[in-house]
Amino acid sequence: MQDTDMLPREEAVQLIDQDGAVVADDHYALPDTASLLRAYRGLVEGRRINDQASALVRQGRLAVYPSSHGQEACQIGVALALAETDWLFPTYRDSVAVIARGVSAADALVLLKGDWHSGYDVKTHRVAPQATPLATQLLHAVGFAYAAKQRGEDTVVVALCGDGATSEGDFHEAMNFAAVFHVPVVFFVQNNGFAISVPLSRQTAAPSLAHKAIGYGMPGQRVDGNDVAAVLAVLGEAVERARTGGGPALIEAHTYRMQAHTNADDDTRYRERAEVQAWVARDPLTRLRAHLTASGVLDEALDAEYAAGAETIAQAMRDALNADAELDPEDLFRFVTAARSPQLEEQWQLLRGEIDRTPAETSGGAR
Amino acid sequence: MQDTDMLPREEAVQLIDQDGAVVADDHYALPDTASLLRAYRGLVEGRRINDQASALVRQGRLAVYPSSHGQEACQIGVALALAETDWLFPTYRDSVAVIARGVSAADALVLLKGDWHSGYDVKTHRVAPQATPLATQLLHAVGFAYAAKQRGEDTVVVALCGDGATSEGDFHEAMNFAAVFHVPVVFFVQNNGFAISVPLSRQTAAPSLAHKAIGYGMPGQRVDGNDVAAVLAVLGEAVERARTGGGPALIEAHTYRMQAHTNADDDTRYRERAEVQAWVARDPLTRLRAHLTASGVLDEALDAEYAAGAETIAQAMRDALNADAELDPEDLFRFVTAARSPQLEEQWQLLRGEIDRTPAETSGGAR
Amino acid sequence: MTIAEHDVRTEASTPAVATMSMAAALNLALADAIQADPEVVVFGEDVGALGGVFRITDGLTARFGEDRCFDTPLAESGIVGTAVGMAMNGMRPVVELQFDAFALPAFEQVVSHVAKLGNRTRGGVRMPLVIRIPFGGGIGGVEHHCDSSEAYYAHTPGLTVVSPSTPQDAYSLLRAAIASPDPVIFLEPKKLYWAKGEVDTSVTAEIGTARVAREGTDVTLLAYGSSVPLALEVAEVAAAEGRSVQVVDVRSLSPFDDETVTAAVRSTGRAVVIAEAPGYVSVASEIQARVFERCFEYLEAPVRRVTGFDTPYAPPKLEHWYLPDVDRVLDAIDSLHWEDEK
Amino acid sequence: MTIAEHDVRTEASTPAVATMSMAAALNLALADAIQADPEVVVFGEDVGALGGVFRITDGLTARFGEDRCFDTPLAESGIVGTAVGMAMNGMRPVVELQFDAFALPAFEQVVSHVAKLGNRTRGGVRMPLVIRIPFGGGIGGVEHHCDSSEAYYAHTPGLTVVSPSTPQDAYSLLRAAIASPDPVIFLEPKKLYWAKGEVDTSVTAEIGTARVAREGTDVTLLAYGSSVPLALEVAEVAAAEGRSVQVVDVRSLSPFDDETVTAAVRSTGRAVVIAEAPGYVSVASEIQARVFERCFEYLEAPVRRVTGFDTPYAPPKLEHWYLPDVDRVLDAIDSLHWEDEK
Ligand SMILES: Cc1ncc(C[n+]2csc(CCOP(=O)(O)OP(=O)(O)O)c2C)c(N)n1
Ligand SMILES: Cc1ncc(C[n+]2csc(CCOP(=O)(O)OP(=O)(O)O)c2C)c(N)n1
Ligand SMILES: [Mg+2]
Ligand SMILES: [Mg+2]
Repeated sequence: MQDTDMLPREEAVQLIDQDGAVVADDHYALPDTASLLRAYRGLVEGRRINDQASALVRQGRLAVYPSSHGQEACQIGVALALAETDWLFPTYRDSVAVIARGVSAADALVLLKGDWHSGYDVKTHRVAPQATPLATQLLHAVGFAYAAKQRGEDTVVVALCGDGATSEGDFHEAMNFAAVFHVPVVFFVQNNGFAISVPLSRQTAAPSLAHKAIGYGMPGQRVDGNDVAAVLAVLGEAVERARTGGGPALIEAHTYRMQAHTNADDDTRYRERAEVQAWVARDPLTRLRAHLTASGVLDEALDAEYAAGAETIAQAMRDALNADAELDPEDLFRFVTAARSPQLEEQWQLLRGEIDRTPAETSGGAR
Repeated sequence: MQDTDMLPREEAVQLIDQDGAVVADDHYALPDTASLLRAYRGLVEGRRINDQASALVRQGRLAVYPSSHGQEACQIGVALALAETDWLFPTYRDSVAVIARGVSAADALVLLKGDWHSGYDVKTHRVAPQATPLATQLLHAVGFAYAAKQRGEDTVVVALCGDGATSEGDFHEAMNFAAVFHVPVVFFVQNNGFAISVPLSRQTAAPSLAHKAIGYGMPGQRVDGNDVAAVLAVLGEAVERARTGGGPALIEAHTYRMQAHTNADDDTRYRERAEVQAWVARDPLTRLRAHLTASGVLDEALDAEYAAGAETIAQAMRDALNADAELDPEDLFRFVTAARSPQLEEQWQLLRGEIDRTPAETSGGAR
Repeated sequence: MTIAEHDVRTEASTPAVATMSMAAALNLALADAIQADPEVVVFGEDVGALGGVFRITDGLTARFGEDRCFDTPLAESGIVGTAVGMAMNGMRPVVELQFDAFALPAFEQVVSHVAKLGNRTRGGVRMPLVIRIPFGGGIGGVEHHCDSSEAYYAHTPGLTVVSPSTPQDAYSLLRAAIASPDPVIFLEPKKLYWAKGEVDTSVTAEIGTARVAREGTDVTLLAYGSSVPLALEVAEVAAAEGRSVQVVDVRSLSPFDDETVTAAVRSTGRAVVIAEAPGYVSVASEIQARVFERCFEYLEAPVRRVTGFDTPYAPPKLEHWYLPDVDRVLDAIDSLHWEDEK
Repeated sequence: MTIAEHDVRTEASTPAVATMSMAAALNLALADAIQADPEVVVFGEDVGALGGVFRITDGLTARFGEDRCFDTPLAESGIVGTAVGMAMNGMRPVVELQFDAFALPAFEQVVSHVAKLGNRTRGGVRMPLVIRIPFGGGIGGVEHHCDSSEAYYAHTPGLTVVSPSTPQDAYSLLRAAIASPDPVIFLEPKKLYWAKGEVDTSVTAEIGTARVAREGTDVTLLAYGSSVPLALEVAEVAAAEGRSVQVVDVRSLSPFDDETVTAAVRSTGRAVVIAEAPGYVSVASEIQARVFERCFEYLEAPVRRVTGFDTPYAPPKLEHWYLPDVDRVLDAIDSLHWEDEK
């Protein structure tokens, strides 16, 4: 590889434009119709999951929800680009990707509901717990991939983070370790223009985030993050290269967070409505719907079928989150270490005594 | 600036080759004779300081000395590239640069002698304390430059670090803050091929360390770090650009640490003697001597004069370090905070009582 | 809700008394400090246009400009490390780190430089910087948003560590912290951000002093931050049961006001320390140990502590079992050998 | 001096008894662990060809190959963060961080992930990793090379923290740490690296247990790491003066062996805690507090502590004034109200 081959293109890769028209590309092929249809279905479901979760926040059933509304092409693209035996290292914003990977919505939302810090079995789904401390999970992904490579497994690990997280030291250390040890990791940055309120111009003065790749000795690429076809193509290539011993890569997806950072945020304080409005036209769902409709593979009946499928997921979310989980306070002490220390046992006995003395009607809820 | 203008050259900039011959360059001009002579004198002194300090370690007068033997062109180049009102942020290995900046050798070596953690007045010399925790000082340099810029001063800050330190998260955060806030800082990396025992190939897979610059949106350049003329030219340009509002830059100097990491290190464990030997021919001193002699500006008399000057510095080092400083144990409590807390006063009284009860003959030394 | 909506903003030049939330008091202290000293700069993540995730810096950028209050790239070591450099060059940075857990990436800078640079340079360089951290739990936050990390800072020589429990102390201690020549870790109990109280901007606070928050004769509760209102609530309940409870707001975790605390505990002969953080190797253990040592001859019973458990902070739905509460403190008080009383 | 020169290397399969330095015992434990379990990997800065700056990993790469012992880029958060990922994927990483102060860049990874991942996943993912840190002072090191940071780790729920004071414990505790399903912070007292003792590789150590290092009846010294030999020296001197001093090597800083410690202090009625770290909010204050609380009725005098001062670690030439020494401990013992003795 020539040095400058590691630099990303001047323009983000786009295969379907915002009106649904195919963009010719001399390197990346448009995914086949079956893949696009599968992706479309994923987008429909992802959008529904986002909107349902936001509604559950308003109803007080979720403590908080960082929505990926507008970023669904990244979320679904990532889930579809991975083989079953691959691993995903997501963040708090990547619930849709986590669910698309097979985790039930109820389990994926345990953290945000407040029942526990993570709610799914990471090994069954090959999805690491959603990380809150920014960029820290990128290193875990590298270590995980290192172990897989040592064992001769062909697992690829995709690590997600946002534009803001690229400023953290751990981003740098993860990129560097990945390149030095040549491990099968793809770093997929969803550049949605903001880190809470802070715009990209305050995160970097670089031509693009993907330009960081050459500084580690890995290829960097930019992709239209609202074009799931392009995401699938670019990510797919990087995943395959990693799988066949080609080492890590950095992909920057240009997208936009259509809603506030979380429900607790007020984005009118830091961005113009006109800017948000401008991104409506670039919506990942509508452009793929236009493309598939024009191609004749999607009709109203099929679209309705997908919508119904999404509604089933939404219904399951409502059911799961409207039910109060039975929580056991002893759980506080169960998992701190493999064996409970005498100190922790003593503390549990203290709490247990208190619980025993608490009138039954209040013992399950807040005191 | 075009994006790719931020990439360094394929080959490090060299203006005088290892035999003393001038290398034509279409961008960088050879510094004038007076500057080269001044640099040569600096190299002679720098080499003498390194060797004297190493001798003082063997004599037990210094606890430890990380020598820059072989790296003197970087050390002297940095000191000469700065205006008096500029600031230097050095590491443990940069004692020669610190001394070349005007700090007395005795003061510069207080840390390594073990009398205190730093021995010079940073404000008088505009030299930050030599930093031990790697890459941390790069951020201080950025903050310092930020404050200078805010005040409208034309101070430039040069921050030093090694190849190993570029792997630290703080390197990344410093580069990024510098670029985003467009502050007058030049990062000067002395790539001497090793971080203690770890070779460059274990630090990075990048085409060069200077290739990291574009990922922050600042220019990167590579220079032959054993060619003081090239160091002066490349660093001089970056310093002037920073001074005139052009923002930060990253310069990677290719050099070699001719001795072990410190006297406590055993470099035979991790590198071949042949490799070390190969670098003798690239010595920064001999090539400049050859060049200046050939140009007729340096003769034996002048060389002897410089050697005598260097010997004076060495003598001052011996005098200073052979004298035992009067140390006051109360100093332990004097500078922790501006005002001494009651707790610290209580602890000092405890120690003071012990000292008062210690037989006079042992109270100054080790118990 | 924005602080501007509270309408409490006051010009620094006019000392004033008003009722306001702790958040508003902190905002006012920052504004007054910016106005009083041209070297004061406020920065961090989201402190500009957004006004901070807790709105403590609300309106500062609009009022004083980007030069005085601004957003940085998302990197905590970067924030603290650049603050160190600015302080070396004469500024007085006041940085916000978003939550306790997100201050951890800056830990090396804090321990190896912020705490030590003054000592390293024999006072040649001072570090007049303030690191503000919204701290503690009790707000139903998810993992990493409710930790209490005062022990890490209080253990580190060279750092001053304070935590207010009232709007008045929030204002006065923050002004004192910004004016201090030394680095101050300023811990803001999130749970109390919206609790209101009177603030007199002419009142100054002295770092290093505790405050007797309630007089009492039977037992002394030693607390700080969000545990102070808890202690006061306990005192009310205990009073109804006929026990006179003294409450001391420790306030300054380092340096520590031994004089006030020792006198208080000697006067009652019994003490309970309350803190949210896990108790093991904590500020609570330190207070317990030093009170034991200094009041040994005066104690009717062992000093007890009521703290968070030695577990990671609980998820929101289990938080109420994790945090010290009135009953747990009352139980601790009950255990203080009252049977020996005549 | 290399460990190979000590010629103490033993095949893991053959239990053996030999006299060796603590450094050699640690090296042997690593070699035996690598041999015993294919998932054990050792990495860090300079641990490969160089064998570590203290030569603890001497010869491991040569003997077992780069796959089992290797150098990483120079980035501590990177080292710990990748170790977390490896542990998630079934490996048992044993990482070396070069000095206490250089472990600080990894603090966020340690606190937010290493300590919490097992809890976060309800035990679904365990973190069987060991972080080795050459720790403490007394070796004339310059700034940042002599700190004692056990308080930071011991305060953090989820971490196991141990420190050996003998070659035997160095061997046995390191093997136990590597075998543990939980993350262990393994603190190696630099000052004791070259002190020799007998090592029996068949002896196992149980994390969480203290060890009575010397019997005595008048007063109990509670110590760990390099303070243990100091305590034993004090006991010798005191014995000559007619005082019988018991010494307990706490060894496991978290979890803590209350049973052994409480029984010991109750048996003598007097106690002094010794540690090098600054005393404020420290492991020493924790021990002092819990001994006070648990032995209150048995104490003849307040429990004292002798620790490092609450200042940055001293420069080499002033180190001898900074560190706890025999006289300072004897003074503390003398203050334990002996006048009340009949
Ligand atoms: C180390 C750390 N610092 C701060 C935070 C608080 N925080 C949570 S999300 C966020 C913004 C992240 O922005 P970005 O990486 O762009 O991701 P996005 O939220 O846009 O998906 C911040 C500052 C955190 N979680 N971790
Ligand atoms: C944060 C941190 N980690 C580890 C060390 C220990 N250490 C001191 S020098 C060194 C190697 C540095 O290599 P490099 O940056 O290339 O500088 P050089 O010594 O070659 O000049 C290491 C690992 C340190 N000082 N700081
Ligand atoms: Mg973002
Ligand atoms: Mg180097």
